[in-house]
Amino acid sequence: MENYLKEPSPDKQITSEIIASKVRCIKAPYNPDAIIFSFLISKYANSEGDEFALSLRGECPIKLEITPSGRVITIFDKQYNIGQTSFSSLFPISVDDLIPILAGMFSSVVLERRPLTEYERNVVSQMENLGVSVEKNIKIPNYKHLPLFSSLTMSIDPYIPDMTGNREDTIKALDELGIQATDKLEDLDEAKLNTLMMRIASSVMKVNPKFDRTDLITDRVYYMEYDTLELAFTTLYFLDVRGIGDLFQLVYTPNYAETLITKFRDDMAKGFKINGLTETTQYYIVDSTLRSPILLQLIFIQQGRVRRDKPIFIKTQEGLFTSRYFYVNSGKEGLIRVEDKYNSKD
Amino acid sequence: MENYLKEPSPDKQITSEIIASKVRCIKAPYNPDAIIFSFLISKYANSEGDEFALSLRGECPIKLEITPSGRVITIFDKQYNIGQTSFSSLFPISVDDLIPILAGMFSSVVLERRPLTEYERNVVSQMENLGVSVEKNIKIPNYKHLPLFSSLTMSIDPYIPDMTGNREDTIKALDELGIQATDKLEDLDEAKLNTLMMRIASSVMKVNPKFDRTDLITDRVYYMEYDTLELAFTTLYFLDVRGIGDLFQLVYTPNYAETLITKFRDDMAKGFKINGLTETTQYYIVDSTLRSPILLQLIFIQQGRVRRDKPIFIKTQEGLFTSRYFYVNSGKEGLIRVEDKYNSKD
Amino acid sequence: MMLTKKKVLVLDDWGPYDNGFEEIVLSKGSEDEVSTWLGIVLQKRNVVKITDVITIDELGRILFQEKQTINTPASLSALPKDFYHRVQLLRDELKGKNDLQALELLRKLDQVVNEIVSIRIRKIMQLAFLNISDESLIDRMTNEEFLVYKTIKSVIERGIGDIIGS
Amino acid sequence: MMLTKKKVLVLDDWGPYDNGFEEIVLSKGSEDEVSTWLGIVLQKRNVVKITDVITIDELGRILFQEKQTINTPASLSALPKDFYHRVQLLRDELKGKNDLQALELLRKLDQVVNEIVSIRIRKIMQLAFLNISDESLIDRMTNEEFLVYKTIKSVIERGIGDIIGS
Amino acid sequence: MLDDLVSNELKRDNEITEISKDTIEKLIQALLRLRRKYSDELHIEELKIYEELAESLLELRLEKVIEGFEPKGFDKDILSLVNVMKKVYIDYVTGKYHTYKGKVLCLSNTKFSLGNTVVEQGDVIILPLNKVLALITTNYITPVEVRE
Amino acid sequence: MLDDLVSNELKRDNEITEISKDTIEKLIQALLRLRRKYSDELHIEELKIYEELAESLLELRLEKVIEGFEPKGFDKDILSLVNVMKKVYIDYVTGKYHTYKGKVLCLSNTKFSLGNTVVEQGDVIILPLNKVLALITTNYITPVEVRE
Repeated sequence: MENYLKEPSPDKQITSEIIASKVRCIKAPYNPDAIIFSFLISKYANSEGDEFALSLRGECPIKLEITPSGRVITIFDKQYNIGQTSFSSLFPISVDDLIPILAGMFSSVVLERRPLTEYERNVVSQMENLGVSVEKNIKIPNYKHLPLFSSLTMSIDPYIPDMTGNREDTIKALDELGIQATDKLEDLDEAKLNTLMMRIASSVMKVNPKFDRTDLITDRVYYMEYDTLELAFTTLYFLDVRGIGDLFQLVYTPNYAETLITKFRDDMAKGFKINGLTETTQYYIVDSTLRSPILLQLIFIQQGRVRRDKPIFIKTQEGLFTSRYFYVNSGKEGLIRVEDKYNSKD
Repeated sequence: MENYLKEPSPDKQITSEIIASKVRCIKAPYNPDAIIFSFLISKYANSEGDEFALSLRGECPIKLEITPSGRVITIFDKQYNIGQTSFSSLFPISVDDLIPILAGMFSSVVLERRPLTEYERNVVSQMENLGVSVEKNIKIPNYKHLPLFSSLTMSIDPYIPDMTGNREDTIKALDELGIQATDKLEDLDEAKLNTLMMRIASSVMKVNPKFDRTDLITDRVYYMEYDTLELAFTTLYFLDVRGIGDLFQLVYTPNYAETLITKFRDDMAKGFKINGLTETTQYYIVDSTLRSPILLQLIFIQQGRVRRDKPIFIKTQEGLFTSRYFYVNSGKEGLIRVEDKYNSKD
Repeated sequence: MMLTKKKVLVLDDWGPYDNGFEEIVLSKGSEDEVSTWLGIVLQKRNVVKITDVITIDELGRILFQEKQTINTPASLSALPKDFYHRVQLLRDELKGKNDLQALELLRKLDQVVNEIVSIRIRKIMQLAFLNISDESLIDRMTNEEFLVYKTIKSVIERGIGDIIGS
Repeated sequence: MMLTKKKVLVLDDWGPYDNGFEEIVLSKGSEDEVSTWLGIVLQKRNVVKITDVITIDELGRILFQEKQTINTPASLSALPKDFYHRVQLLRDELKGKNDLQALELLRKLDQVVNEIVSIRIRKIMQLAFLNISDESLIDRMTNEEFLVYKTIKSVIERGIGDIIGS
Repeated sequence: MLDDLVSNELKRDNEITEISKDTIEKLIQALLRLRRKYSDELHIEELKIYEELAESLLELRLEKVIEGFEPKGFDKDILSLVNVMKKVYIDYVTGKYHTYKGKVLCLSNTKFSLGNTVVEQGDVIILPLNKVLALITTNYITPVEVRE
Repeated sequence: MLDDLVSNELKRDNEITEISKDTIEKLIQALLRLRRKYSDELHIEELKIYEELAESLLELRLEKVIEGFEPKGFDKDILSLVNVMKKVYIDYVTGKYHTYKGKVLCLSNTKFSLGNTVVEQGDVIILPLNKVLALITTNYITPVEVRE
């Protein structure tokens, strides 16, 4: 793992500088953290009767960029390099914005498969006064409030080949370990917990040989009934399949998170299959019933089978689809139908 | 006088090429002929529900320019140099558009103090079928239908020092020559006509020594009750004091010419004075009750006292004013209040 | 209504006036027609006197007629479309006079008109309620009355039409 | 109106249903309240029976009362705001039955309701005309009737108000 | 003439009268010349009468559009804006747009300027409700809809 | 709740009721979540009821605006568009704009795109009447007025 000690330490002043500038637009990449941060700014910079633009394709004196060497914020002629730290974590902490800030921060962490930066760890610990809790524990969504089978089927990272997206097989596997499907993690004794961890690790290793049992344990951040890992998956998923609308609502009316998470669990409960991955010079084609190109990329990146800078197209009965994350210039939100330039030539 | 024999001979096809291009805008200078031609184009290029832009400050694939070497029309990447010939004379002749075409053509002729180009002469003779008549006669507005005193007070070019803008003095002068104020030109016998011409010429020469009695006779073009000289003064005057609105209406509803000419005569009948001309590095200041910077420029150009490329500001009780013709970037139409940068510094 | 022509007696030469559609010249002593609004303005300036005004006697006759048929809505007597406007003109004239006799007439005028309105509106409400829409009946209403008639008819239809019957 | 609560008898277990404001669960055999629109839908599905419906007997009583005071506009009897809607529900029920007795009742229902409407609208028109706007009177009108009342009042005021009196 | 249009509008109570472009054009051109020529008291009075009649005409026609009659005549397009307004209003009030306190999330359909910003096609804009309506009319924007 | 707003609007006949932003926001946010969560027959039926009520509410309020009552409440700005419409309509019909057959001469107040053209502040534009209204609302243009 890289050395994050040299990370620049950004200043929360950046946010107030942006708001004070009275500029009514932000140029941002189509990235969940950047979008959430922009919407957070708009929520406070945008007074009644005014308009605000999130410029994905145009220009603006305030600019968010994600470069190979880190994130950069430009305010007129001033540039701030904030390194790996997510944009959203720069936003002043308040109860009103806690959920969107966490959604932005952990979308970035999950999407980039990185640990929290020191700055972000600091932010999280400051949030503990407001009810945020941190614990070292297993990296499966919302093990605190969901039955184990449900958590396991929703585990996108790590991707567990015979469990993720597969309710029946997960229940069967738990059964074999003597665990009831409806048990929660807290219901397990030390022995069963160990067996489960072993079982998950060995399963993951089948597709990702570099995986280690210790990778299964990370800092797990909760706020009320929200698990930030589940919140991040939800954010990534709906940005992908529905577009910025859900992120807007999440920022402006944070209790909307509940609606989204419920919908995400419903969608995941239906299960999904990933049947194959083929590569063309311009993009990957995935034959899958999981309709989220971002989550599919996340799954294949773990296995070292795809590159980040090459779009994922999903093959379905109705044709090829991708999302605006991989095709920002389409100008449309949600899943976008695309042409298969290679096969259509036949 | 310059040699106009080498003038390029423009093609009427230019107009149909512009209309066929389906481009819904024209970039044009703030010049009466260019504006009238653009409105004529818009009248035919602009179908129901569509919009049309006359771009004074923006850009457009169709462009009208007035350069020191002549007029240029650009249609995408093609350029047509049409020399001195007015834009409006390129427009296909039809009864519906005769008045605006004549208004455009003669605004150009009067403003530039030039004779008709060969092309324009041709256009005029083609118009004879539709009732346009040409005769060599005295260069004072509408001598056919107006009493002499009225024609003379409206004579901007030539500017007749003791008659132009001065009804009483004109009537007195005519009286001295044994002419009744209400007489028309046609009422005069040869002798009186000669005396009158002498009187005018000698008066003009007081301010313009280069003036010659022969300059008083030119091609005079009439259409129905309209004298193109009077029509040109009217067009220049209202573009100046009211803006493009009147030109729009003249093009779209040509009988509006009647309204405008009546108003022009009313305004001229009130008379005006020109009290002085001062020059600053950036502009001229004229102390006058004639509120048309273009017409004032026309008067002073005859006397060699002003340069064309330097704006005319009018000094009034309410401050300094100019028109959009001299200040296109103001974005306002009609008379525009301006700052006197030199005197206001005191 | 304000553009409706009214007969006037011209008291003084006036014009020409370009009203956008024609040029108006009025010659002293002649009878002529001008738009209502212009008639009113010129009457104030003592240039004309509007002659087709309504009189209190006429109003009395109308009231008598309406009273005789008070319970027969369909017997609405025919009034000119601008009836109420004519009444208004008469009122203005009386008000302008400002003498005792005029004041007395004004009082009487208001009383008669109130009665006429009251009877006619009742009849019109009945007609609307019974959904009678005879062309010749409608022709007998003034503009204002027609508005009342039309509105009541439509509100009854809209409000409860789909309940009764159907 | 469609959001007004209606009493229902629950014929079958149903729910949960999230209506955006609360979660509804109906238990077989219980009495409950649901929005009118939901009651109608669920009644069609035989999940509930709407119980606070109007009966023909009640309608008869209302008609009797209205007839007794036919010439006294101010004696309008009080009806629930959604009276006509309740009538509609009753009609729909009778129509759905499709037997001879129901058809006979339907015929009678329409007759009674027509009479009620006719009398009440006349009274309301009178009230509007006389410009009576007593709060307690207005409370006795249904929504549709109030619309009629309000419109007539305003059209009379707007149309000729500035002529009579003033 | 304009008074006849108003009377007809009043009388015809189950449709919007078909006022032709030519009819209204004649009126407009006459009044336009009147405004251009005169500014005396009497002409101002006359124009006021026309303004009041035009207002009555619009009111009568608008009321019919609101009641659901189909817009027609020279002012068809402008009357139809009421129907656009209805759609936007209903969609807004019943939560069909992503929204918060009068602001609506939209996508730009074209390049246009918004305050000091030039917005490109596909950019995201947060707009107050009344601007949403105006910019839908010009087809500059589309509100982002809430769907299951 | 929305039905109460409609009833109140009906009852109050000499003013537009003051519906607060908070009141309407609660409704919108609830219905927005409903739309996002469900798309079954019953929820569609329920939403239709709300849509009809929203339409009635707008109609009642619009009629009052047309009658001249002052717009207020959460929808003040959108209701006020009717007054803008009135002004533009009256000015147009009574010849206050330079116009010909439904086209109106305007000046641009700002840089914005019009079809394929980018218009600069001060440019001259000829627009159909309904676009004039929309672009006045967004303050992009000003019609050129006829004056003596």
